[in-house]
Amino acid sequence: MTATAPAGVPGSIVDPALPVPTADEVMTVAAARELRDGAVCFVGIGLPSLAANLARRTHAPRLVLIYESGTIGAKPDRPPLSIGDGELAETADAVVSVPEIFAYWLQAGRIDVGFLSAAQIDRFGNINTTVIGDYGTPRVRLPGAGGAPEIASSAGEVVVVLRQTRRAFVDRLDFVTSVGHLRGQGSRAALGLTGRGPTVVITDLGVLRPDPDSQELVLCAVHPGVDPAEAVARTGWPLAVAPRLGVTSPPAVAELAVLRALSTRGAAA
Amino acid sequence: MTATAPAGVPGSIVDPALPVPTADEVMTVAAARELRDGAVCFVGIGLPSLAANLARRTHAPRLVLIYESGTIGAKPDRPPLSIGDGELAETADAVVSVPEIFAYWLQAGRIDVGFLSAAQIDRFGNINTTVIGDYGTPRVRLPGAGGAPEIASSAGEVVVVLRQTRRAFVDRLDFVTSVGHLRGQGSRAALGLTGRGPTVVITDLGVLRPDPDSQELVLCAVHPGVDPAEAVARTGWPLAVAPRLGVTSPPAVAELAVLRALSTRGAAA
Amino acid sequence: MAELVSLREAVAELVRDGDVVALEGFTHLIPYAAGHEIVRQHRRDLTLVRMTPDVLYDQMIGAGTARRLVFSWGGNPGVGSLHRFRDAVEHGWPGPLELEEHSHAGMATRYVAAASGLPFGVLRGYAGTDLSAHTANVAPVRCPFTGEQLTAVAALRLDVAVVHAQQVDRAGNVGLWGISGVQKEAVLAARSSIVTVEERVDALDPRCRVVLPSWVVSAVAVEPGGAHPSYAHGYSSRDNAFYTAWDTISRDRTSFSGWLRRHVLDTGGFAEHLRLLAEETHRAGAA
Amino acid sequence: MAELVSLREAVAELVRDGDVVALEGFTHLIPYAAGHEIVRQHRRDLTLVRMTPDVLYDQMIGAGTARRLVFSWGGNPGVGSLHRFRDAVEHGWPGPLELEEHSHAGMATRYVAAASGLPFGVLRGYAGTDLSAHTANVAPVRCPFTGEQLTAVAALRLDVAVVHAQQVDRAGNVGLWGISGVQKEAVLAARSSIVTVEERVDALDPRCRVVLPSWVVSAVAVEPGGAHPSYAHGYSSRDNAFYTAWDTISRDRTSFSGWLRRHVLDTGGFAEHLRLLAEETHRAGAA
Repeated sequence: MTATAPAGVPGSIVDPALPVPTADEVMTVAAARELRDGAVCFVGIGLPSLAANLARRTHAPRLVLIYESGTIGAKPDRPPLSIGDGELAETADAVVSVPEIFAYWLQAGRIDVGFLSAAQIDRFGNINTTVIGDYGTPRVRLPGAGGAPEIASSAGEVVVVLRQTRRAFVDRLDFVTSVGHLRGQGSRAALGLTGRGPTVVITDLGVLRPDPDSQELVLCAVHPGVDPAEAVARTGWPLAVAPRLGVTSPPAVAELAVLRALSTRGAAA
Repeated sequence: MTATAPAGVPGSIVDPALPVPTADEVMTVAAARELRDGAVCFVGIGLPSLAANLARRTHAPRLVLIYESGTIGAKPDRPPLSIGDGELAETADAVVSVPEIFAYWLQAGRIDVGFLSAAQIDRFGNINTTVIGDYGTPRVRLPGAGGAPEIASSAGEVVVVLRQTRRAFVDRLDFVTSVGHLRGQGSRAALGLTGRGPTVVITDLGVLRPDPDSQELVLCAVHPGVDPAEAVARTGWPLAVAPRLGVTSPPAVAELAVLRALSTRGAAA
Repeated sequence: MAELVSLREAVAELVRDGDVVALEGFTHLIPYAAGHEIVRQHRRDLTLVRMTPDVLYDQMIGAGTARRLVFSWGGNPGVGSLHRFRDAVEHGWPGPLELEEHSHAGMATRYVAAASGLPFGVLRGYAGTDLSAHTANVAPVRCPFTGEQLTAVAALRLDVAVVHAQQVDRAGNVGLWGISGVQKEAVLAARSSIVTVEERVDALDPRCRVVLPSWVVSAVAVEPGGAHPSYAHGYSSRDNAFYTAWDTISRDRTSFSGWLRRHVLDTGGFAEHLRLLAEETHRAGAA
Repeated sequence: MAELVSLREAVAELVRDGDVVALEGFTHLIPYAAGHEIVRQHRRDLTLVRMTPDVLYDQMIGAGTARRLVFSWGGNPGVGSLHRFRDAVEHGWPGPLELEEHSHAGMATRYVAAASGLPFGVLRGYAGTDLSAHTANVAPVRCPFTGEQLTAVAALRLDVAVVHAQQVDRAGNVGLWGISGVQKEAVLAARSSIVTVEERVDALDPRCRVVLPSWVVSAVAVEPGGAHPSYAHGYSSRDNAFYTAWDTISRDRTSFSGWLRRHVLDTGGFAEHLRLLAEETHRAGAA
């Protein structure tokens, strides 16, 4: 399945009253579309949270949002700045402790979709959020693992959202923080991880999915107006491109309107 | 230390308006006196609960009562019939889940005194509450372990309360449900248990304490009017008697009055 | 997603002969209505699981629903023995009952492991006791950091968990407060779950300490008083007199069987049983 | 038994140079006042522990209190990097900072193990990552029942746990509600604990989801607003503007040092810092 506008959303006609969507907006909308209604979604802060909240306000009103702060079924009016904003607790169906959210909910396999971002990603969807450079003497010290390693291993599937650049899409990670498809060829399954791993990587250029056999990421679709050569150029390994490359549907008017309203509310917070 | 009336309780003069204490009452009062003020006490139902509530209303107003139903700091007005009566939750400082009460509170060593009863006890204070007879074809099926094994292993010390009979004080347990001093001679410590085990056994006849070296129970005191020979006769092993046998102080007027008020309220429940 | 159904439908659909079923509740919130419905629908060969099997399990064992009992303490709290449980274990009536027994801490750890998606849990326990000799679900495990030996217990996974709670909201979320036992862990340890509640409300009471989101519950049935003679904090009190009376009712096979027929098998549901009980109490009072 | 004392006394008595100290809080209820007091009293060589070191730990690291950091995610949530943390790790300013890092699930499991009196905890985690190569506190462990390989993490024991809560009652019991993080586990994993609270009340609010009985808390200090710029549910809102402003304040060593002197070292307490902040905001608004 490539990312297309969900049924019922009126096509791809962009409202002339709305500015042309930015690449980040196209990416966020494409990510939101990956979430089916009723799914239970473990959400990180930033783009994942924005996309999940967009999905909940468009095609997936019954999407269950879980934040690692222990809020289950949060229904924030605006995208939270942090994963522990008060509104998450106020609107949640249940608030549980942090040990419980990881043990009873994530580890036990109750999460359908984990939503992650990354500083570096490799061809098998493995993720680095720890350091750029050597671990002992890093060029850039990143925030670290957070909830990502167990989201990556235990969520039913993982959606990764990040901008496509040669600095991010690297031949070799400086540090493996969270496991995607490891070294491919079924090596993830051999590790005994309970979730299926990354099923899609959404970027500002297009949509990548793991090859069913090798698990190497393949460019399956580009966003409207994107040259696949640009995606290849912005990838630090020889990026495979699907023989029948798709084009994602541009953000629908309704999607973009909701996204912009959310972004404005988030920025005003 | 033998069981004597706590300082401040007016002596041993029994109020003529109160009937003479029964053997059970003497036992309960003696058990209550083992609890120092401010101690954190894990309480089983029945005699232990009655004794703990008596202590809280006499010399130990700051005694913290914990029931295995997850109620911490319960202050029941009457002794509960079950360990999960509503009044325990209503009067508790905190109500936690059953897994938490065993892991965070008992296992972690936060309990000063565990209060147990038994169907059978042996010379080392090991306890049987599982079966009389063979395990596969029992003569009497008893309720089983409940919280006792971990109270016995993890509480700072254990107070055992039970009536002294040859059926209960046996040479050999039919089943070891909860460990006291195992086979004595330091064998409990070798097992790695974190608590010190039974420090006293209170019966309707007197007070038994483990010998410091062998850990075999020794009759240290008898209740007023009890012939030590009777205690020996009602014990299924050759009961050691302390060379300087004490006599417990009889229940004070105040103790007995409170105990009877508690018993009446409990019976009326 | 929790469906709001009748208790009859819930049991008919979710409880199968031979299932591993826990009707949990720690003195508080014991799901009597659901247990009676399982008896009324003549389920057989169940493995019944519970930390504190009390009068409800005595009734279910006496009725012949169980082949096996996994438990840690079986008694009538504050009253004495469970006569039907003892009769089954000591004399095989109405059929033999296999036992697997643990300590409370062991059972709680087993539920937590299952709720956490782990194959085992670790505790300080069982050492020196005879308990581990009679079950394959207890084993030593060594700490890889300190070398210390501890005890592992196998995760306790259920086919069906049954619990009683105070409330369900319009979205199907279940809320309970007061003594909460291991009910959450039991529901999360099970493939499917049935919850009976005192009432359906627009919004859960803010006192709710445990909330089970709609999507982890299979079926919810409104059964006011469905925990009697246990209680629902804020709705009812424990009927201690019934627990005491049970000692007499259950002591004898004939008396028990008559009671079971009159109060469970010949009734259309738990509400009818509660009406009968009220009438009997009224008659006893008038006599 | 919790003693009601000033925060100054609590820190003076309970926090020693070289201690392993966690100031916990998951976005909500972060104990800023206590952290500032530790800086003000010039504690050194601390091992700071926290799942989510954020701006407070950036301040403490920049102030030179820490020798070592045990953590799982260090950032300014929704804003970006922690510049003082990065400066310490990348350039050793104001001194080198040893790191021990885990995943959130690993840290939570380590706290739970310590709170439970176990030497280790078990989880599904770390497999395939580079995390376990850099710490001795992660090791494989095999399920004795299924043979499956899982991950053990060492218990995370603390010298001192510091948390902020909404209320303390007259008996010294501490209550909190809203997002509760790992605060209970941190307190129960520690030899001693300091709790700051918004206010002292006759009876805890019934919304309190976590209650710490008086006898597991060493010291309680009333510090209204003591979680700012974090928040206390029901008392204050998160000051997102401060978190954003911190990015500029902390980017540069000089600017940071000036802020630290003005707002922490040269103040008599947290209330003075809050007054200064209010004045600065007012001036910025007027400018």
